[in-house]
Amino acid sequence: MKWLSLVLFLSLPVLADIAKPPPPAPAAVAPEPQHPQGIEKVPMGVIEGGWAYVYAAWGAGLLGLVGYAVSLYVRRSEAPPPGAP
Amino acid sequence: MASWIPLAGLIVLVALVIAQLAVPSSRAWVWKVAAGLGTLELAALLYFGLVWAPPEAFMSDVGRILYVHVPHVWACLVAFTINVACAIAYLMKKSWRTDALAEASAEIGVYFGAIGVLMGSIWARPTWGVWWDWDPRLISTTVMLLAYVGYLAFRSFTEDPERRAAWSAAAAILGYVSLPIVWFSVRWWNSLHQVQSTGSTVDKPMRAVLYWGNVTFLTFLLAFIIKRYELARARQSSALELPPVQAPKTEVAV
Amino acid sequence: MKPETRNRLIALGAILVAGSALAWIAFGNIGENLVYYWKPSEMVAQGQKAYGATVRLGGVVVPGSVLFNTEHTALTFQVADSHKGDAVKVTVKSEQTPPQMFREGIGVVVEGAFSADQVFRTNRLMVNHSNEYRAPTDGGMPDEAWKNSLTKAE
Amino acid sequence: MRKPRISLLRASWLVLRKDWMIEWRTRARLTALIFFSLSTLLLFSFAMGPDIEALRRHAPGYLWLALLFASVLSLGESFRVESENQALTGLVVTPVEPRAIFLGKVFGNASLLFGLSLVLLPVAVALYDIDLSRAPLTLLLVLFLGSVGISAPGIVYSAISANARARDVMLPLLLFPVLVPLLLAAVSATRFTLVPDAQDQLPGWLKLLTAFDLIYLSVGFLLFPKVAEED
Repeated sequence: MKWLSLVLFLSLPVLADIAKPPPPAPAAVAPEPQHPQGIEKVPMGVIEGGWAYVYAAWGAGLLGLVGYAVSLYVRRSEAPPPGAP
Repeated sequence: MASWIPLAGLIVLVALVIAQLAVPSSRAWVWKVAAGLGTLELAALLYFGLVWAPPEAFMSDVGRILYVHVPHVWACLVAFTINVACAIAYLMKKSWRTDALAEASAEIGVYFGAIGVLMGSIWARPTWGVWWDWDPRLISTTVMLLAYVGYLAFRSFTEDPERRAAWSAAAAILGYVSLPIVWFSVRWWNSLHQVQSTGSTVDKPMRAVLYWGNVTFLTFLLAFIIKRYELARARQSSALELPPVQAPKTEVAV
Repeated sequence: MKPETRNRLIALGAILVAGSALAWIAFGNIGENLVYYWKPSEMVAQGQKAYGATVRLGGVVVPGSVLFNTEHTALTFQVADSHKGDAVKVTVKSEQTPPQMFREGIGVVVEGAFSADQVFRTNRLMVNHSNEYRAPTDGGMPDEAWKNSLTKAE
Repeated sequence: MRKPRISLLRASWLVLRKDWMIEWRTRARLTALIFFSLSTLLLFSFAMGPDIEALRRHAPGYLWLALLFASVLSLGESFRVESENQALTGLVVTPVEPRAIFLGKVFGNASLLFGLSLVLLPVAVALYDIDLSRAPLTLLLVLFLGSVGISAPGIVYSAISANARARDVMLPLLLFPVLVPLLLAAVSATRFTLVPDAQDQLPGWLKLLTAFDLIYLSVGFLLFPKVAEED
């Protein structure tokens, strides 16, 4: 059960990716996008894509959590057994 | 996500902390609840942060790093604050408990801080255009982490538990001086890093997700600190050759 | 006076000194003049002394001043102190492809050298994002899926 | 605790004088310290090449780094002297307060560093071609404030690390990160006494330096008795 929940939890980012709405492709490549702040003649200004960075950062967070939990688990032999007051 | 949901999570978290501190019989299960709750909250954060939340107006999807970067640094600052509180408490009244908690919070603070800085660097590349820069905020944060790495190294290099406790408490208090510098660096200098966001500078749904992220990682902070604290206590009792299960009578006789 | 009382008083005094020094640096506006980059007006005020040295210039990109040649990645724009119309402006030339966030009106920090022809040449262009995080507000970046989920959730 | 028979300042002065006398009697060590920091300055000059503009611009940084490295040696020595023959225990059990030992040692070390910086300045002029005549008194003030700022946390840390394993590594490991903000303030303040201060930045850095000094002095003043009482 524990492992099943772990697997489910780890697969969440994948699920999230699947569930992600399709990128608004036509608007993103439109030649003159209407700028949210109404500035005219915008050369660029809005990041397109960049999901790799998002996954890298979130992945670092998830890996860190798992890694630190594992390091605590590995060092557990020095700690009292669970349930000890 | 309605804005009261993070608040509810925070209240549950505070209740857990109170239970851990005040109700000895709950100590066997509080960390399990915190770990389980944290996992659930993280799953929700994955959905809210990566799918539900709107992209930022200019950063678009890259702005989603906000929901993990800021909570990590917050957790780091909270951990270091716990650390200095324990150090002051130890110097006022010697107790192995505060010493162990100081050790636990410093290590976890370094962990959260290092990950937070890493995330910030990843975020800086697409937004600022560089991975790293000579920036007061970045430098002062890194230096603060180094101070605590030094603190941890010092702890592991000192054998006498009593001296280690007193000396590392002094080192912790001196090291904490760098934390206000980190906090104020973006205000003192015209830094590349933006100043702290307030409620009014973040749109409502994004703010809710940000607070949710804070609650999530603070919950993990609680679970980690409890387990790391138990480890530190076990090391102490083996170093002092105290019976391992002797909870109430572990104050240092001075 | 008892030694204990005296010790406490000394300790209290030391805490007060530390606390007030901290409050002083935190709220005393000491840092107002500590610069990490120069603003255009500050750099121009330097006159000839500013020429040649590697310095940093920070400000906002003047709307309407951006010229970008994607083929030769030659980017020219003006940096001003603020959005006010009469703010001092400095022309910046960059050979580097700017970050995607670069746009008119945004804050930038550039590293490079100012020369006598009043042009600041840089090879390191950084975008200075504000502390504001806003959802797209109008049809500019439509994300219908998000808007739908928002209406459902409310 | 017995009632102190002599006032705090008087006791601090006695400790300071004792440290000065020890320094004077072991002049060989003092000489070694001077030559160590001189060679640090020379090494910076050699490593950076003949670009005199760059050397002049970075001179404040080199000067403070040389002082910082020297301070690690002098701080380590400061307690090595005491730990021989249990002299620190002797000091602590006398009716001298630990706080007086702290103040005496901080200012002893600060005066040593300040003196060292006075020796280094002419060498820096020769090597880096800096101009000392712009604000000489302010420069002296900056050097003194910086020396105190290095010494105050340094004395606490060296008292701590004198008995730790691998103490030669521990002192810099603990001290350097804490000192970075102070060093930044000291280097910047020094720079603006040597080059034109176009934006009037010097007062800000001086205030920051003073504030750090006050914080480190008072925090160290509070902590030192806790650190020293066990010895």
